[in-house]
Amino acid sequence: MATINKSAVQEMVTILSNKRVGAYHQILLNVGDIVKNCRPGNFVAISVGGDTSKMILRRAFAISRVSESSQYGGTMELIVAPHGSGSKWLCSQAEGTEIDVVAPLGTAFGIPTEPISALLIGGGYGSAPLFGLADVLKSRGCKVDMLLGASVGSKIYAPMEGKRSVNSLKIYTEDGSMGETGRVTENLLDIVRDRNIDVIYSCGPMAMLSAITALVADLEVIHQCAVEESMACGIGICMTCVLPVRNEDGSTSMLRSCIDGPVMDGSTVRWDLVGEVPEGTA
Amino acid sequence: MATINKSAVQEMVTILSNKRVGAYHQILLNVGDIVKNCRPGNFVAISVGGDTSKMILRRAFAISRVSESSQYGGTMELIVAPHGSGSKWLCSQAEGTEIDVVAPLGTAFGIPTEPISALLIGGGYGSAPLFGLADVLKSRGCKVDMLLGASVGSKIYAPMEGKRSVNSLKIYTEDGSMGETGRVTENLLDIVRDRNIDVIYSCGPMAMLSAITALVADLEVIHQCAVEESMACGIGICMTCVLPVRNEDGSTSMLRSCIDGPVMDGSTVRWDLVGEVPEGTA
Amino acid sequence: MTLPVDMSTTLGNAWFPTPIFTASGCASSGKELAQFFPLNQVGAIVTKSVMSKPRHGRPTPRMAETPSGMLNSIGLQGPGIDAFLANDVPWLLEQKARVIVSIAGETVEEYSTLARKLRSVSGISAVEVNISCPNVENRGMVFACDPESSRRVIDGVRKTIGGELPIIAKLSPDVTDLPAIARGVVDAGADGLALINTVLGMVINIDSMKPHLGGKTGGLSGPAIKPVAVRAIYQVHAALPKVPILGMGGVASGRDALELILAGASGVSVGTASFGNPKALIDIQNELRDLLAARGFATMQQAIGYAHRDEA
Amino acid sequence: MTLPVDMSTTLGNAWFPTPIFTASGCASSGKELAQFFPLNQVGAIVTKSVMSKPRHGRPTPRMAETPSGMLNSIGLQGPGIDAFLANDVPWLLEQKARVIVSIAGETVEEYSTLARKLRSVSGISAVEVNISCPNVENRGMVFACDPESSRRVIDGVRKTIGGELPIIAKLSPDVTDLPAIARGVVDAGADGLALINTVLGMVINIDSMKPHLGGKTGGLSGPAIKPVAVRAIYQVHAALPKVPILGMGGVASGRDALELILAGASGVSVGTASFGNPKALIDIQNELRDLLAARGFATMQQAIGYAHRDEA
Ligand SMILES: Cc1cc2nc3c(=O)[nH]c(=O)nc-3n(C[C@H](O)[C@H](O)[C@H](O)COP(=O)(O)OP(=O)(O)OC[C@H]3O[C@@H](n4cnc5c(N)ncnc54)[C@H](O)[C@@H]3O)c2cc1C
Ligand SMILES: Cc1cc2nc3c(=O)[nH]c(=O)nc-3n(C[C@H](O)[C@H](O)[C@H](O)COP(=O)(O)OP(=O)(O)OC[C@H]3O[C@@H](n4cnc5c(N)ncnc54)[C@H](O)[C@@H]3O)c2cc1C
Ligand SMILES: Cc1cc2nc3c(=O)[nH]c(=O)nc-3n(C[C@H](O)[C@H](O)[C@H](O)COP(=O)(O)O)c2cc1C
Ligand SMILES: Cc1cc2nc3c(=O)[nH]c(=O)nc-3n(C[C@H](O)[C@H](O)[C@H](O)COP(=O)(O)O)c2cc1C
Ligand code: FES
Ligand code: FES
Repeated sequence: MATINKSAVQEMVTILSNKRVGAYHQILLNVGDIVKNCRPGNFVAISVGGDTSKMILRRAFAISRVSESSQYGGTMELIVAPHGSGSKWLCSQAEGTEIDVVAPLGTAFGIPTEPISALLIGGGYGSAPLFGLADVLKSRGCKVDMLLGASVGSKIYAPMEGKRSVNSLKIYTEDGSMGETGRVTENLLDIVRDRNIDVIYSCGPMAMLSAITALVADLEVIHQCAVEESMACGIGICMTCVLPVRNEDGSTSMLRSCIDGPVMDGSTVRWDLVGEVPEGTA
Repeated sequence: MATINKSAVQEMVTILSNKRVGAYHQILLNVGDIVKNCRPGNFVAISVGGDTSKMILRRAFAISRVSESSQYGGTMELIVAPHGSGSKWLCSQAEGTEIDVVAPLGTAFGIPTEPISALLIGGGYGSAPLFGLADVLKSRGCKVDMLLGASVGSKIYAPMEGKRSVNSLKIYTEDGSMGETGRVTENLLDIVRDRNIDVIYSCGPMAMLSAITALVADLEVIHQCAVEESMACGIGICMTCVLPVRNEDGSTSMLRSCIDGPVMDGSTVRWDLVGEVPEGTA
Repeated sequence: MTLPVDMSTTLGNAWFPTPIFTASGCASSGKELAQFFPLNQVGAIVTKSVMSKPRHGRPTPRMAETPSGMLNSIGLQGPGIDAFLANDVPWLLEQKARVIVSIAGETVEEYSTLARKLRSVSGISAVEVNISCPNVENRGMVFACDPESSRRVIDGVRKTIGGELPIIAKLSPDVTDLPAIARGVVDAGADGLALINTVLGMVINIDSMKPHLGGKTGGLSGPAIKPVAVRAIYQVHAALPKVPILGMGGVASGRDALELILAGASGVSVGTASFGNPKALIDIQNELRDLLAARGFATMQQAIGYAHRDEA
Repeated sequence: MTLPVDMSTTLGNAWFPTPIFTASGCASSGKELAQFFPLNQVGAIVTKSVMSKPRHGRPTPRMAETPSGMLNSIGLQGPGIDAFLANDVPWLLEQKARVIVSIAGETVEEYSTLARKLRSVSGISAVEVNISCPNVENRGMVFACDPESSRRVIDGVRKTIGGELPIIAKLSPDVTDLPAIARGVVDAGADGLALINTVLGMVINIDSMKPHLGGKTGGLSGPAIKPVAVRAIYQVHAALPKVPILGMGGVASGRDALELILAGASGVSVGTASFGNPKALIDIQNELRDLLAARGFATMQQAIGYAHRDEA
């Protein structure tokens, strides 16, 4: 019956491990059959604070990668930044704790049917879903280059095994503590041209996504970005997470980034109107 | 400077052990020097639910017993019934967890200077502070008899080592699953007369305290009871925990059971007016 | 095992198999929840308030979490009544869900226009009139905050819609005298009352040091406001014992639903709780049934307003 | 290390070294908290509202915990103004605490009587007039819910007390138009406003299936109502930018206090938070100082109403 949230389920799942990795926590969950429906770009929504919590809303996290072959059945990995009280609570949960998840949610990165050249750009924990995506692209014969950026080196998430799935990896930090000094957008145009990039996949802060969109506006390249808006429900029922998106007829709609996103076509997002309301009627 | 809550402090203390005992949890806390000021009858107020809790008020628990000689420095024992979400949370906390306590609070049982005959009456977890009290009375040469009652046997708290400090112990349960069938008030008058009881110390449900007061109203016996009213603050600042108490001049005052109690002289409490408001002005 | 409880309820002449409904604006138009439970298993789907024209709503951020609650400032984003009636209502009826359509307007006239369009739609169970909207003809004062405006809206809807469809007037708690507003809309023809809409609130972002929401103020919902909802329902049920109330505000468990019913609610809408638990309605409904059974109620309706039983 | 911040504030002609005060009814008359911190280290002790006669208050149960909040129904139990002035005020002044005396009455006349008694007391910093009390001369309607009654109370107090002592009128949020009530009491002579008193609520005990509180309804306080407090303060500061506001409602951290200050509060009362944490005032004060320093404020007063800086 359902046409939206089609394969989403709500389940209690167990934390298999919780490790600090730089500024983040790498959290591995035993999610069983849920993995079957997870695609790179999808996210999970997690209840935080336990039974007596004053936090009534779920927190959204990108699915970093899933695996069906592990000894535990299906596992799912999250990369969580301890930001406010909810994510800090999650980061402090021990192995063996049961947590309440709804997954998978949202749109996924489009996977090309031909072996294209892809550039994956991640900002901060935004790199999390890109390694799983790289695996899939690689398996389809794509060329996969990756740019990662963050303010400081500890906020670059680039696991060893992940690096294996990419042809090249370039790291930027604003303070120069890792890789080159600067931002991922620094030499973006050159890279896109030199490497004949067909598709850019990006995930990270909204300002980064917007900057990438602006830089490549005049190129032929496709830009699929995973946006991040405050979400109250994650399943399309509250209308809090909307973004202004240009329709084919030139008008603008406020689309829900939880069900029409998080992965969107960057060129259709009206970045200039984020936080404002389009003129005229919807 | 302080004249009220005189030796109370707020501190983070560690749970040394947490064991199920019948229907209750016996929780041992490492409280350091706090024990020096704890007297039988005092209580502690504990924050529940952790940092992200929707429960904003502390929960009150009688201090069951304290010990200065243990390997950990001062320890304090609580007997906690998993009742609602706060007490259940406390009962589910593991060894090693730090909890936030304010202690000691409230009045203590009056300790006679002469070796009198005392009858200690406990209902349910109300027996908790009576064993510590029995120790003290014993050390002053008093004769200590004890009556414990509860609805069912699993709600009788009567630890082995505790039994050693009493001359006699009689148990009543309403369903007859332990000891005699009935209530602690069953043969109370006979016991008081036969054993020449000078002072009754009681702790348990308000209905029990009220029934005891009524039964002994015409006797010479003193009745010190530890009352239990809903408390928002436990330190005398909110006025939620009041009980109608008869003043010497015959008028009635609404006294705070957290600072003028929990131990009160049963004969001064106007049990008939609990839950009502006295006529006339205060 | 618990005894079977007859969970059915009525609001005006509309019958529902259970008293647990979605809350307007907290279930969109139903499709999104259908993955989590069959929509026909709950009392009714109350759809997001719809206006006569499509609408973008307010700028983001549109939400802020608060202790045991949240603020929202959606600004009634929606497709407009025509698209809504063409797409959403038929789909819901196909699912055999019972449908309560919530309407909102900026003028008394707009409400009447909306009512006229609903009049010809068959299959819907009731109309909820959300009058917690700024009245553009009266300095933006919320209709529900002014007895006269409230009354005029309901009067217009009643006259336009005819006598068939039950009209439920949804009131705001942000008023000095709620029973007076309630009495006014009942006199004007409301068959029932929906209590309560959100409580006006604000969060200031201490980093930007400005109001956090794009719309500055927002509506507070969730468990934080449950005591306000219970009070409002109790007060209004005491004043108007014969008028059915659809209660809402912070219901997140069967215990909460029971509280509202004992206070006087004939039905209970579940809003914010669905954000934290997509199956909240089903869980609440099951827990409520057990609680009623444990208390010896053979029918849910016996529990409505039961907390008033010893009143003078 | 953070830079020193000048934390001082004023309400009318009264000066306070810090903006963190107790809230009336949440610190009794101070003695009980003195074990936890020296009372002179906070801005002021606002004492429990006192009436002209001793009073028993309402029956128990007087409280119910709610999600992130609590209801209370104390009913202004207290010793009466004479005993209070004889025993409590001198003790507080001995501690070098700054004292704001809160008064409450059942008639306009009772407020004036109380003001007359205060007039002769030296050493107190201000009087807070709690007008969230039922007016026995007007069908028990709460003074603060009626513009005319509110105004008359403050007018009476102003005339009786003379021009010296700052008068802070404490308002209820349970009204349709808070700025209008605020304007009325300021016109009548209030030097400042205290916002907000508790929000009217109810809890039904699902075991007894009756209202849980002895007084049936109670006042909702604690973090649950903070968004309502911020909104109220923001609204009133926007309407009356020159009138100092003593803000309160759910403040439990320095961040919360900062939110109220940014919204427009010149001082912040901490109520319910002290029940959970007897040292709450000190913790909040320290955290607030650090937050102000981190944001580059040299004085707390620069932050007052800062969230309004881009308003038209
Ligand atoms: C689709 C999506 C994918 C995400 N993926 C990741 C990820 O892989 N790793 C990661 O560390 N974080 C991710 N985030 C951000 C993460 O959701 C927030 O950091 C988290 O919600 C903050 O909650 P908090 O309680 O710690 O912070 P608080 O600031 O206390 O949260 C208060 C409220 O604001 C919301 N909120 C605050 N910050 C954000 C934010 N940046 N985005 C959305 N909502 C926010 C919270 O959900 C909560 O409702 C993602 C967000 C979205 C929408
Ligand atoms: C002086 C004193 C000593 C006590 N000693 C013990 C003890 O040794 N062992 C023990 O198991 N319990 C004891 N209690 C009772 C204990 O405080 C309550 O069981 C506990 O507060 C319930 O909290 P909850 O969150 O589990 O229940 P909930 O019902 O969810 O609590 C909701 C609110 O009501 C209050 N409340 C509920 N029941 C009681 C109650 N019986 N007494 C006071 N407040 C209540 C809570 O504090 C809380 O604020 C004592 C109470 C008092 C006042
Ligand atoms: C995000 C959101 C959107 C809402 N939109 C509407 C709406 O369109 N129309 C309406 O009448 N009420 C709306 N409400 C109010 C709810 O229907 C409900 O009255 C209120 O949230 C209290 O219930 P709750 O605490 O269960 O959410 C909305 C509430 C929320 C949280
Ligand atoms: C138990 C209790 C008693 C109160 N008594 C009074 C009072 O006597 N006078 C008054 O003006 N406000 C009284 N209040 C209201 C508080 O002063 C304050 O306005 C309100 O609780 C909101 O602040 P908070 O959330 O920090 O508690 C009382 C509040 C509580 C919780
Ligand atoms: S988060 Fe609720 S609609 Fe997207
Ligand atoms: S519990 Fe607050 S005064 Fe006793």
